[in-house]
Order: sequence, then C-alpha cells, then structure tokens
Amino acid sequence: MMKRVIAGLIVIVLGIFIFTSLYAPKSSEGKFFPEFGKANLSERVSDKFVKKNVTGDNGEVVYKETKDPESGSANMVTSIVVNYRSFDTLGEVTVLFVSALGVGLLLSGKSRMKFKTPPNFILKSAVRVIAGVILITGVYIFIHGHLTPGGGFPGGSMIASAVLLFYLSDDEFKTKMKSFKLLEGTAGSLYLIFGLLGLAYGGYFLYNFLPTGTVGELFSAGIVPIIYIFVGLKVGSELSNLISDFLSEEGK
Amino acid sequence: MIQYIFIILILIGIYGLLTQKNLIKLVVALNVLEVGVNLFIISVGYVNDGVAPILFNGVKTTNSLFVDPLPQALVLTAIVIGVGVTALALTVVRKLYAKYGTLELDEMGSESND
Amino acid sequence: MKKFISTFLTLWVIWIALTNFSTPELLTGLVVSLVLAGIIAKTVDYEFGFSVIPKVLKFVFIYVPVFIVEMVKANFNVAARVLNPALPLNPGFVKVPTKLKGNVGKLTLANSITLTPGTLSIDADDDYIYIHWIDVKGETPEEYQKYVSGKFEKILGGIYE
Amino acid sequence: MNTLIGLLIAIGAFFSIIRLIQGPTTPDRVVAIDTLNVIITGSIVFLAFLFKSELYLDIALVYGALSFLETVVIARYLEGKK
Amino acid sequence: MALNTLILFILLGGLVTYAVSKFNDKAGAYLTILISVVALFVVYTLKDSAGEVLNVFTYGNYSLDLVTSSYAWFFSIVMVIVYAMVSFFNPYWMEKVIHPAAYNLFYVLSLGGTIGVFYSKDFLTLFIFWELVVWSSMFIIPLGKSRRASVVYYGISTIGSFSMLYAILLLNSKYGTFDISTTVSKMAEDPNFAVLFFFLIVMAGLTKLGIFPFHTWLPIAHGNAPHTFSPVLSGGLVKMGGFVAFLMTAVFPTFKVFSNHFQIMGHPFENYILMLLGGISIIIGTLMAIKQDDAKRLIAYSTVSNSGYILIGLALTDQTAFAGGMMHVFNHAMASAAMFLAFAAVAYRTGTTKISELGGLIKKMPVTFAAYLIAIISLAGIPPMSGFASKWLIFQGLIRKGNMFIAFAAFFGSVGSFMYVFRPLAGAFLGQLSPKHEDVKEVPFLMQIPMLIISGLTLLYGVYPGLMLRYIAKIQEVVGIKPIVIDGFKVMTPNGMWDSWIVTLVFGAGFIVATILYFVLPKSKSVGLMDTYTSAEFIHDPDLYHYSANYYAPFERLYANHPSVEKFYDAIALRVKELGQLVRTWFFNENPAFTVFWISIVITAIFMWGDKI
Amino acid sequence: MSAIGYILMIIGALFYVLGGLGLYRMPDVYNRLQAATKATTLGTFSLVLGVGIAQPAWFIKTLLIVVFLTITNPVGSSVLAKASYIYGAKPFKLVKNELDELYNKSRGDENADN
Amino acid sequence: MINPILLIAIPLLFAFLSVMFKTLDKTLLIIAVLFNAFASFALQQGTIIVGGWKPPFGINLVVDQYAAYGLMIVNVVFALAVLTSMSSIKKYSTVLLVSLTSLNGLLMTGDLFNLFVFLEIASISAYILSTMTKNYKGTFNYIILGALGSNLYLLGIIILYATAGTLNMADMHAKLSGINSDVLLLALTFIFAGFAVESKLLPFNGWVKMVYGNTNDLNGAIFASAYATTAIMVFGRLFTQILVVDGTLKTIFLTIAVLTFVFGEIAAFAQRNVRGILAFSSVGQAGLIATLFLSGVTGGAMMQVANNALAKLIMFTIAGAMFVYTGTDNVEKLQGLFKKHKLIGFGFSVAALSLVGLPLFYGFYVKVFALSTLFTLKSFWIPAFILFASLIEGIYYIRMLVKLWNPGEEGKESKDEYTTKLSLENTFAYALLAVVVAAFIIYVSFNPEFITQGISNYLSNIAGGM
Ligand code: NA
Ligand code: NA
Repeated sequence: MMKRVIAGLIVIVLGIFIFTSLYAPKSSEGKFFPEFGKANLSERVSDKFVKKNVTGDNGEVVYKETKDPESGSANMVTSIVVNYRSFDTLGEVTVLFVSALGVGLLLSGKSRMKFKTPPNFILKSAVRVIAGVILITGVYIFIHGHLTPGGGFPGGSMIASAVLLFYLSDDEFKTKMKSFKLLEGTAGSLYLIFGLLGLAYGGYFLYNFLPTGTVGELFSAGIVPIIYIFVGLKVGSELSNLISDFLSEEGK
Repeated sequence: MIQYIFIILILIGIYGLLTQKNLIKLVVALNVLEVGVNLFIISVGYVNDGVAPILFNGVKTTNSLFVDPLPQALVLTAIVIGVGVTALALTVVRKLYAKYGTLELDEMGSESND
Repeated sequence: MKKFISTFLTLWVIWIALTNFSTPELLTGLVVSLVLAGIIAKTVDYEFGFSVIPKVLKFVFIYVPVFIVEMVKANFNVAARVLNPALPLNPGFVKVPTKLKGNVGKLTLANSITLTPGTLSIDADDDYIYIHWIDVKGETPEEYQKYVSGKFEKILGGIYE
Repeated sequence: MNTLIGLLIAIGAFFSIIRLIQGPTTPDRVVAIDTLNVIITGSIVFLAFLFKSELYLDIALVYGALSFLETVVIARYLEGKK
Repeated sequence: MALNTLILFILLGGLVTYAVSKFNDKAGAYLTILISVVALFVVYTLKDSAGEVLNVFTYGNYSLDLVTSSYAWFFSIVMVIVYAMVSFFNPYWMEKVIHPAAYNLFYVLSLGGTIGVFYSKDFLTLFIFWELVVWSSMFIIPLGKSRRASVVYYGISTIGSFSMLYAILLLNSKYGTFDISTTVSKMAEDPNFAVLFFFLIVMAGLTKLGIFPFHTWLPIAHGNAPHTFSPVLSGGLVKMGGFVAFLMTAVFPTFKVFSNHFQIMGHPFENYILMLLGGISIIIGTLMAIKQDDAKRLIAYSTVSNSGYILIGLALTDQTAFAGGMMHVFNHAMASAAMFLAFAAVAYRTGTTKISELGGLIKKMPVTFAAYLIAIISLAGIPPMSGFASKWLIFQGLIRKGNMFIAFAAFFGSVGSFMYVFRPLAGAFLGQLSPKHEDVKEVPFLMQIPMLIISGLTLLYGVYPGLMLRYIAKIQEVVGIKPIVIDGFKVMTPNGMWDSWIVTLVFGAGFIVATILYFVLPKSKSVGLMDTYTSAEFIHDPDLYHYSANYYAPFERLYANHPSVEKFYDAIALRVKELGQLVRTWFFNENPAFTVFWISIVITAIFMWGDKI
Repeated sequence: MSAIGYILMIIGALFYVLGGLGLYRMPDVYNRLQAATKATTLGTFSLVLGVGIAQPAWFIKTLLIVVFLTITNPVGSSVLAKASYIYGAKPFKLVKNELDELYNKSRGDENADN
Repeated sequence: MINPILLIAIPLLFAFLSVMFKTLDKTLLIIAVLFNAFASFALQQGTIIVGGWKPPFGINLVVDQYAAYGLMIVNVVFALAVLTSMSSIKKYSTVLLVSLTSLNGLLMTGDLFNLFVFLEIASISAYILSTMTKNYKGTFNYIILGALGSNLYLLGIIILYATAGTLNMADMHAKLSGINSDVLLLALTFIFAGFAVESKLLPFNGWVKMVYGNTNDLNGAIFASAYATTAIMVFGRLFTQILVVDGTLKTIFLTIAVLTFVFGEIAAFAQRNVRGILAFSSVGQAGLIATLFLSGVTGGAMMQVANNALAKLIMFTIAGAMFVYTGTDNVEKLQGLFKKHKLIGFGFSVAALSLVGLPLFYGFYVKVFALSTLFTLKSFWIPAFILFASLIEGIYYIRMLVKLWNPGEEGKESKDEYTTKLSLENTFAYALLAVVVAAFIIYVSFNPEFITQGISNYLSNIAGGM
C-alpha cells in the first residue's frame, strides 16, 4: 500500500513538472512547445514534404494532374515513410524481422499448441469464407499504400490476421514456416537490393530511381509502391511466423 | 487539452511499472506508456481544422491545411517497434512461466550464482 | 482446379469491389488474385460450378428478402424486450438439428438463426446447431427446428446442396 | 441531419461503454467491447460520408477485420481461463 | 654501458630470462644473477657521474629521461647490492615457486624499475618506473604464502602512487613540466601549492617506507612473500620510499620552501609531521615486532621501526641526523636483507620460519647464524657494526634540537630492538634442536656468498663509517645541507666526536675475551628436548615444551587487545563491500521497479533543480 | 438518392441506440449478446448501405463491407457466447441445457464458476 | 574508399539471406563481419545522404573521424568476438548480423529519430542475444528498462521536433539555442534518461548486472565491447556535439556520471564472480567515459573507449568461456585456472592491467592524458574521484588475477596441488584472441600515437569549425 502511495506521489510530481514545463506561462524567452492544434507546419521540415518541395522545384501539386513531382505518392505519410525517410522504414522492418526471429528462437516448438476447448464450428466455417476477403484486402492495402491511408504495415497485419484466425479456428492448422521464411528473406533482400540499385543508379542508397508518374495513379511514385509490397509481404510473413511460434509447443 | 490525457497515460504506465509485480501486467503497463507516447506524438502534428495528409480529388498541396504527416510516419514506426518489443517480452514471460510456474516476480525467488 | 478457379474469381471480384474498373487496377487485381488463389485455394471454402448463377439469384432474391424481414422482426422483438423487460423469459440452451452438410451452408444458417428473433447460435457439429433461445418452445429437436430454422433450412437447402 | 446521426451513434456507443465499465463479469465487458467495435466500424463508414473521402471505407474494412480478430482472440483467452 | 642502455638491457634481459626459464628455470635463475651483477658493476661505474641526461624512450607526447646524480647513485647502489645478493638464492627457489619463469621475469623487471626510479629526471618517469616496480613485485608476492598480501600491497602502494600521480599531473598542468629540478625552482614562488604538492608526493614515500598509518602491508607482504623476495622488499624496495622522502625534504628542499611556514621545535610543521609519523612508526614497529612468532613478520615489523629512523633522519635535514638517515638507508638495507636471507636459508633447509618450530640451528647452520648475528647487532645499533653509526648520528641531531618525544621514540626503538632481534636468535639458532631438524645441513656455498658479503660490508662500514659518510657529505653539499665532517675514522659533530677505530678495538677486545672464556670454561650439558627427568610423563607434543614458545608471553599480555590500524582498514574494506552490496540491491535489483523508481526520481529531481540550462 | 441514403443512415443509427440499450438493459450475457448483435448488425447494414446509396460511386465497396460485417458480427457473437459459457457465465434463468453434452468432454470434471 | 552505407547494408542483406539459406548462416555471418571489419578502415568520409534528400529533410549519415573511430573499434571487436566463439553462435547468426547492422547505424546516423530506430534494433538484438544463457529474468528486466528508456528518448526528441521542427542532428544543434529553456530542460532530461539506460549510467542501468553477469563467451564480448563502445560513443556525440548541455544541467549529468563510476567500482569490489566483477566494472567504465565526455575531455574519452573495448573483449570472452566450460565463474572455485591456460591468462591479465591503467600499459597513457586535460580545464575533484575509483578497480582486478594465477590457501605456499580441476575447451581460439589483442594493447602501450593520431586529427578538425 505504502508503495502505491509513494509511486502515486512520484508520478503526480513528475506529471506536474512535465505539465508546467511544456505549457509554461509564456514569460520566458525562446521557442515554446506548440499548443495542441497550433502546430505551425511552415516552421517544420514536414512543410516541404507536404508540398513535395524538398528539392525546391515544384509549385502546386494537383491530384491526378501533376506529373513527376519529387515524391509521387498521394499519401504524404507514405511519401515520408517510403521515400523521404525510407531508411527508418528499413530499420522498422528490421525490428520486426529480428523480434520475430527472437520469438522463433525462444519458442522453437515443433508441434502446434492445442487450445483447452475445441474450436467453434461456426467460427471455423466463417474463417474459411472471410479469410479470402481479409487476405485480398491486405494485399490491396499494401499495393495502394501510396494512394490510400494504408501501406505495408497495415497490409501485412491483415495477412497475419487471416493466419491468426485460421490458427484460432482450426486445431489442425499450421503454416508452412519454411515458405514464410523464404518469403520474408526474399522481401527483405529485395528491399535492400532496391536500395542498392538506387545507390548504383542515383548515387544514393534507397534513391527513388524510377519515374514517379502522375500523382494519384496506381502506377506512380516510382519505387514507393514496390517497396511497400516488399514491406507488406515481409510484415505479413513475419507476423505469421510470430503467430506460428507463439502457438507452438515442444513436440509431444 | 487532449495532450494532458496522453501525458497522463504515460504517467499511468510509469505508475504501473512502479507498482506491478505480475509480468503480464508489467508488459501491459509498458504498452500503456507506449500508447501514451504514440498518441502524444500524433498530437504534436495536429493542426486545428487540418485534413489528413493525403491528396485526392480536389485537394491540392497549396489550397489545403494539412496536419503534419511526419509525426504520423514516426508513430507508424514506433508502433511497429512496440509490437516487436511486446512480442519478445511476452515470449520471455512465457519462458519464465515455464521455468518458475508463476507470473509473479516475487514468487520466482532470487537467482544468485555466487 | 475447380477450387483454384472459384477462389481466383472470388478474389478478383473482391478486388474489383475494392478498387475500380480502370485497366491498371484490373490487371493488378488479376495478377494478385491468381497468385493468392494459388496459395490459399486449398485452405478456403470457395468452390462452385456453373450452377452458381441460378443459386446466386435464388440467394439474392429469395433468401435475402426473407432474411431481412426476419432480421427486422427480430429487432422489433429486441425493442419490445428492451422497453418492457417484463416480457416472458423462458431461456435455455438447445440443439437444433440441421440437414445442411457444407460448411458455408451451416454458417449461413447459424448466422441467420443469430439474427432472427430470440435465438443465438453458439456452436455447431455435424448434425446440430446449438443455440441460446430466450423463450424455449417445444420439447423435441424437431419442434425446435420448426420454430427456429425451418424457413431458412428449406431455402438454403436449395442453394447449398 | 449529420449531427443527428452522429448523436444517435454516440448514444449507442455510450450505452456500450456503460456496460463496459459496469461489467459485472468479464464476458459482459467483452460483449460490450465487441458491440462497441461494430458501432465504431459503422461510424468510420459514416465519417467517410461526412468527409466525402472514400479512403475511410478502406479503414472501416480493416477495422472491421481487426475487431473481429480481437473478439476471437479474447474469446479464446476467456476459454483458456476455464 | 650507459644508464639508459643498462635499463633497456635489464628489461630485455628480463624477457630473455623469462624465455630461458620456460625451458630451464634454473638457467633462468642463473641469468638473474648475471643480470643483477652486471647491473651492480655498471651502476658502480656511475659513482661520480652527475647531470648527464639520457633518454629512455618517447612515450606519446612525453619524453622519458634519466639524469645522473650522486644521491641517485647512493640509493641505486644500495638497491642493486640487495638485488645482486639476493639473486644468489634464486636458483634454489625455482622448484619452490609455482611460476618460476614469472618469478625470474618480475625479479629482473623490478630491478630495472628501481634503477629507473632513482635516476629519473622528471616525475613522470619516476612514476612509471615506480609503478613498474610495484606491479612486478606484486606478481611475485602471491607466489608465497598469501594471495591477499599482494592485494594489500597493491592497495596501499596505490594510495601513495595515485596521490603522487595527482600531484605531478597537477604540477604539469600548472607549470607545463614534470621535470624535478625545474619544479624545485618554481615551488619557492608558490608556497601554498608547494604544501599540497609536498604532502601528496611524500605520501607515496610514506606508503612505500611503511610509515604509520601505512605500515600494515609490510608484515603481510614481507611476511608472506616468497622467502627470497622478502629481503628484496624489505631491504630494497622500501628504500624507494626513502628516496621520495629524500627528494621532498632535501632536493625540494623543505627547509627553503617552507622556511617561513609555521614552525614546531624549530622545524617547518611539514617536516615535523614526518618526524612525528617516523616516531610513531618506531614505537609501533617495535611493539609489534616483539610479539611475532614468525621470524619474517618480526623482521617486517622491524622494518617499520627502522623506516621511522630513516624518515626522521631525512626530515631533520641537518648536518648529522640527515647523514645518519642516509646511512641508515644502507645499514637497514643490509641488515634486513641479511636477516631475511638468513631465514630464507633456514626455511630452505627446514621449511619453516616459525620461531617456535625451530631451535638449536647454530650448530647445523653456522654461517647463516653468523650472518644473522652480525645483522642484528648492526640493527640494534651496537658497535662496531655500521648500524651503530647511523643511529648515533640521528640521536645527535635529535638531541641537539631538543626534540624530546622523537628522541624518546628513537631510544625506545633501540631498546626494543634488542628484545625483538634476540627472540629469533634465541629461538631459532640457540636452544634445543627440534628432533625433525636433526638432518639439517648448512645451505650450499652459493647461498652463503651473499650472507658473507653483506656481513663483510656491515662490518666494514661499522669499523670505517667515514668511507660512506664522505660520499653522503658530497650529497649534502649537492642539496645544500651543511655537510658532515669526517676525519679518517673520526666523525665530527657539533656535539662531539666519535672515533670508530677506537670503539672497534674496544669491542673487538671484548669479543676475543668472551670467545676465549667460552672455550676455556666448562660447558653446561646440552639437554635434548625430549629428555625429561622430572617425571615419568611422556611428552607427546615437543612443540609445547619448546622454550621459545610464548617467549615474551608476559610482555605480550600488556597489549594483547591493542587498537590497530589493520582493524581500521579491515573495517573500511568491509564498509566498502557492504556499500557495494547495497548498491547492488538498490540499483541492480531483479525487480525492474527499483530502476524505474530511480529513473522517475532522477528525472523529477532534474526538473526540480535543473532550472537553468 | 441522398434522401434515401439519409433515411437509411438514421435508421441504422437508431438501431445502434437500440443495440446499446439492449446491451445495457438485458439481464445476462446471453441476452445482451442477442439484443446487441441483432441491433448492431441491422444498424450497420442500414447505415453502410445508406452511405453507399448516398454516394453511388462507393456502392460496391459498401456492399463488400456490409457482406463482410454481416458474416463476422453474428459469428463473433457465437464465439463470445461459447466463450462465456465455457468461462462459466451463469445464465439468468435456465429451463433446458443441451449444451453441456457438447462441452462436457473438453471441460472434464472441473465445475466452472465465476 | 568504401561507401559507409555498405557497413549497414551488407550485414542486413546477409541477415535476410541467412533466413532463406539456413545452412549458410554461419558462412554469411563470417563474410559480413570480415567485410565490415576491413571496410571500416577504408571508409569514405563525409556526409552520406540516404535516398537523395538533402539534410535536414532526409536522413543522412555523418561519417567524420569521430564516427570512423567508433566504427573501426566496433567492427573489429565484433568480428573478433564472433570469430573466437564460433561454437556459441548456434542459431544466433541472423541476430548477430542484425545487431552488427544496428551498431553501425547508431554510430553513423545524423538523425535523431533514425537513431531511435537503430537504438531499438540494437536493443532488441541485445535482448535476444541475452537469452543465450537462458537467464530470462535478466532479459525481462532488460526489455522493460530498455523499452522505458527508448520511450523516454522518443518523448524527448518529439518535444524537440514539435518545438524546433527538425530531426536532423546538425540542424537541431543550430536551433537548440532558440528553444525556451523550460522546454529544453524537459526534452534533454528525457533524452538523457532514455539514453542513460543503454549507456549504463547509474541509476538507469538496473539491468546490467543480470545481463552482463550472465553471459557466455560470445554475447558478453559483444555487449561489453561492441555495444558499450557504440552506446558511449553515441552518448558522447549527443551530449557534447548535438544537444550540448551547459550550466546546472551539465553539472547534474556530470554528477550522475561521476557517481556511476564511483558506485560501479564499489559494487564490483563486492563481487566474487568474474562476470559479476566485469559487469560492474563495465558500469564504472561507462561512467568514467561519460564523465570525460561531459567534462570536455573528448580525446581522453575516446582513448578510454578503445582501451575498454579491447580489454573487455578479452576478459568477457574468457569469463564467458569459464562459465560455459566449467559451469562456474566463481573466483574461489577457479583458483589457478590461468596456471593451466597460460596464454589465456596472459591476455586476460594484460587486458585487466591496461584497464586499471598500470604504467607501461595503454590505460596509463589514457589516464595521464585525461587527468592532465581535466586539470587544464580547472577540474580538480573529478581527477580525485577517478583516481579513487581506479584504486578500487585495481584492487579487485588484482585480487581476481592473483587468485586465478596462484592457487593456494591463505597461509600456505601457492602450489599446483590447489589448482582447480576445472578447465576450458576450445582453448586455441581463446588463446589466439587473448594473445593477439593483448599484443595489440602492448603495442599501443608503447606507441600510443597509433590510436591518438586519429583522435587528434579529429579534435583539430572540430577546433577548426564543424
Ligand atoms: Na439471433
Ligand atoms: Na457481435
């Protein structure tokens, strides 16, 4: 009990300090932390991302009209994720890669885990119907990552959701780990190889060396959708492996 | 202000880390903290009356007020990282459970090898 | 092969529903559906022959209207119970026999039962659907079937042989 | 009109949240979450209409799929607890 | 051979020795003799060299240089004699140490280090060689009876050497130089810094000398080191501390730099503190030596006491006492080396150094006995041995300045030393021979050589102290102290004169008379230890009946439960350890909540106090 | 068209209210499930189709969503009902129980109680 | 001249390939570590722009001499650690490749958020590597604290981004002075606290004992050598070049660093297990190096980084091997082990003595350099603390060495008969590592310029204006 009181006090005092520092009365000098909703984009680097104007040669960018703006993605988050800061994304993919690997190393059971109760027959039937919808939606999402709010990560997660649903609804279901590993490795390698191709063609690692096309078209944004496909496949296969590992146990 | 809530979430996460002794609860506390941080990140990019930073019919880069897309991109990364860490943490919890038969830190006893 | 083609077509249709009819999308959808169908055809339950067209028509024009009507009725029933909790309650878990064999047929039936008045499917096995029934009527499985799923069983029987 | 629809949805969500908070048992709360998720999915579709942006439909589909998964996972977890 | 060549020769020689020892450890041990003797001859040739600067090597931005001087020669020749003498024992120790090659290597390396220390031109060079000696000897000590000894030795040495390091780096940052002679000229202008600098540096000297309160390592390390290395530690390495004290009091020099500081009994308080510590060391060393059963621990405590004499002599910085202190450096080196060698010889034959386990070895090991006897006579300050000369000079200085407490301590030490040096003599060499040691023989001739040479030197300088005092006078002249006056066998002091020749004749005559009496008078019957006539009881444990058991028991009871610095240090070590465990529990707990707690607290504290960036 | 759309949307939203109320007022978890599922499924049906009718360009996509949710929502309820039963949620009143025979094998002798 | 991006790309590519070609995983690992080790000596220096977007908009890598110095050390020690302990790699090759990638990324990146990403990759790899010895409690502790630290760091940089509008390090450095001091305090404190977890500063480092104290011959060296170097070099970069702190805050950070090495050494003094001692010694070293960085003794800090990396590489490898092959690392139980394995003991001893800073070993040169610089900067207390800490450090290392070399009961001659019955296997690899690295330490001990040259070039460069 005493512990909880002390912890509470610490947290409250800490909170008071955070609040007072962040939202201090504006008497002192210097730039302040912006109030909620009052972020000023023109003072941030993202202003240039939004205007697709980092290289400084674009005026207005219009949906389905402007050709070859520096980043052809209609979704500006995507243009940051897979273009301006693609290097972060490579790292992010690596994070998932290595944690899935770690889980696999620790839980390297051969047979799959059975739940205490048999699966629901209705659920099993339903999953065998909706899995197709979920899977194709997942693919749709990562292929359209540069156009719609989505991308490799949500898309990949959709694929893995389908896998997880199969696991939860069918005691006999087991993914082919090897093929997923192969897919994962291939997708990762291709991401890197595309990065190195950028280095070869444009002089920069992860350089967008393909034409970016018209903003808003499916075939636009250069390597962005291609990378997002790799990311989607990689994330999908990694999460699926993660699920398989979690639901495995030492062979009986 | 909505940011207050996010900071309070972070503080709740810290409170959880300070008080909980159940491994799963610790991981949950960590996740609460992470959610707080992630929401906070998104909130710093919010612009009053701004729209989602996606071009579609009728939206041009010059005639619209966008929210900052960069924090959203960062948060995407942060979330995925959080998922990875959580998965690993839960795996370790499972291993600990298999080893000690309990999820309570206090019941595992001290491991000293000297 | 039949499985593959059925799956492929289903997936392509969903893709088209998700996108539009532009050439790049159709082509992309074609490729994606082919590849995906190749991977999942054996795991999912999309299998139909050429008889699918009359079946779909039957489903849309006979089953769906009945289903919608039943669903609306069910909601009025819910409304009544919400507004007047004193309505008779005679709840129980019972098993309702079914002759439908295929997974999809049973799923449709189970969902139909859930969405119609006073019943909620819980689980199923080869011959029965287990339900929660707010107001149990009758004593034997045959009687249950009459009250709960008789209407649907008949229509669906014609669709999912 | 939009406000009315929004308000009605909010009322529906409100009651679900009450149930979520009240419980009293875990299954009650889970049912509340499930219902809330369905209401949220519908609201996302409504938001698409409100903002005239088709993009939200994709989000609704994904949300619907993930919340179904969530329900199933929680259900499996409940069963595991006996 | 030039000095820098000599040092490189020694260091490389060490490596060669190591390699050779790997194939044949005896051969390696003979190499240590060769190298030490070569070093002895080369150093001897530097007797009159002064001011010659030689580079050893360039170390990063620093150039490590040596410079020759008379005082460096004096200290180094003492040291090299000890090393050379002791090295004759090495071949016989090869099968007794667990790492013979390492023993040989570090023996030679430490020799090279000591020469470097004395001839250093600058403090950095001094420090590097100093530490070379410390860690080389630190590796030899645990080959003996105690692993802990090495740690204690390292710890206390390092307190001193780090204090020195702090001082010399501070010096360098202040004046941009490590050079000893340059420093000396700066110090007079900066007396406040000079005080700090003086104490920090002299600390290194005190730890090495074994001055109170840093004396605790001597009994542990000297007492437990391999028997052949104890003489080096006690006779040799301790004198490095004397050298640093000498640098600080005489070269620095305190009487000039601190001349207008607060004075006690006519000395700057800095000097007086040293003298006071010297006095305390004499008393403690003496009292503790008396109660030791292990001969090596006993000699180690005697070293504490004698280091006190040396320090007092050097701190007095006057005409006579200073000369006495310098001479005592030599005398104690010889005496303690001889005593330790004697007991190394005893241990070589009997396997023990515990007085209560020995007895009657005079007949079995006469040369060893003689060497021991001469050494203790010298140490007790009895003419005609050289120890008398140095102690007499120190007394002269003390009495002239009216320094009563210190004089009392010195007097107490002299009286006490009779008691403690006599105990091993009586217990180990005289009395009944233990039955286990019936077959004991005198050590081989090679081992007798160093004992004979040292005894000879002790006698030589006792009879003719002028030989050495003349050189010391030269040193006094160099450092600006009024030199001692020598006239043939006569030593002139302001208080009077002493003619060692006459004294020697008197004592020689007395000795001859005593010898004649010993042979002429009828002998008492020698009784075997196990022969009991008193009763029919059979003696089971001869050790209990040995008369050297509880030799000074009544006296020891007087201070059985004395307070001691050892206990204090142990308590500190224990506290540090407890603190360490506390740190572990608080900060490195298995429960992550502890760390989260600290993180929260620290963040909060920073927010509270870190208001100004 | 948009008028029909709006009407459907309002109906849908009304059913959400009904769903919420049902969840709130019904006596046990099974009855709550019953009410909530029926109402929210019809609500979604109506609301989403309303949007599809009001924005004809999206009609096919909304249809896909409707189909998807009409499958998943009732199934989700079934799954939850089963889980609640196995977890041991007590029905408000019970005149008949034929479900036991299905789960007895897997539950063994352990008597569930909450 | 090699493009530095390859130091990241090659191991990562090989990591991906290694999950595809399972049987080749060790080969791929060896090729990658060798490539990185050699490539780190021939790096093209300057700013490397990723993706073609100029800073501050895109992510850039800054490969100046500071980074190059760290890269050389990390890649070489990583390669040596891996090549020495092949038998312990088992299924961990891919994780090792990823970990190598992340360490290179951390040292090079010029972007604050990208730093976070690489920090996470490095941490997660470390969590996984820490499971090699199946001490899951330590791993769990590490995960919780590591994740907390990362989130605090993230919170800090987001506050900075929201206020200054940039994530680029150089740009942030330029804009730092314009930020309100309250906000800056908040952000810097979070960043410091977050990074202190990885850099092992007290009291943020509660995981260290359990993780470092339970290592085998492979992960111990990777953690204590490669990871420690990276973490502290990045710490130095962050707090002395980018987020330069001053005034009270600097005093506070400095105090934390000083307390770290004092308490770290004291805690090590109380240990009886080799790995426990080394664990706390690593804490102490981290505190020492952080102190030097924060006091402005960059050169001294960098030299000590090399010293620590080389020493810990040998010592942790050997300590881990002791545990792997004998089942214990208790000093008492391993008495005289080095009597059996002389070359290993030689390397271990040279490493320890250099770390302690005994003259004639490299560490002494570093100590003289660092303390002299501190004195010129008018800092008089810190040198005293450093010397006090190294006194304690010396005592416990000597105590350990003496026992490992000289078996024997107190009061009895050290003799072979007391030597432990336990012994190591695979001694060739360990001995080779020990001798080679010890030889290098001895070489730089007598020719400290070899390392110092690079540092002084770097220092003169930054003096000439960044
Ligand atoms: Na129903
Ligand atoms: Na539902």
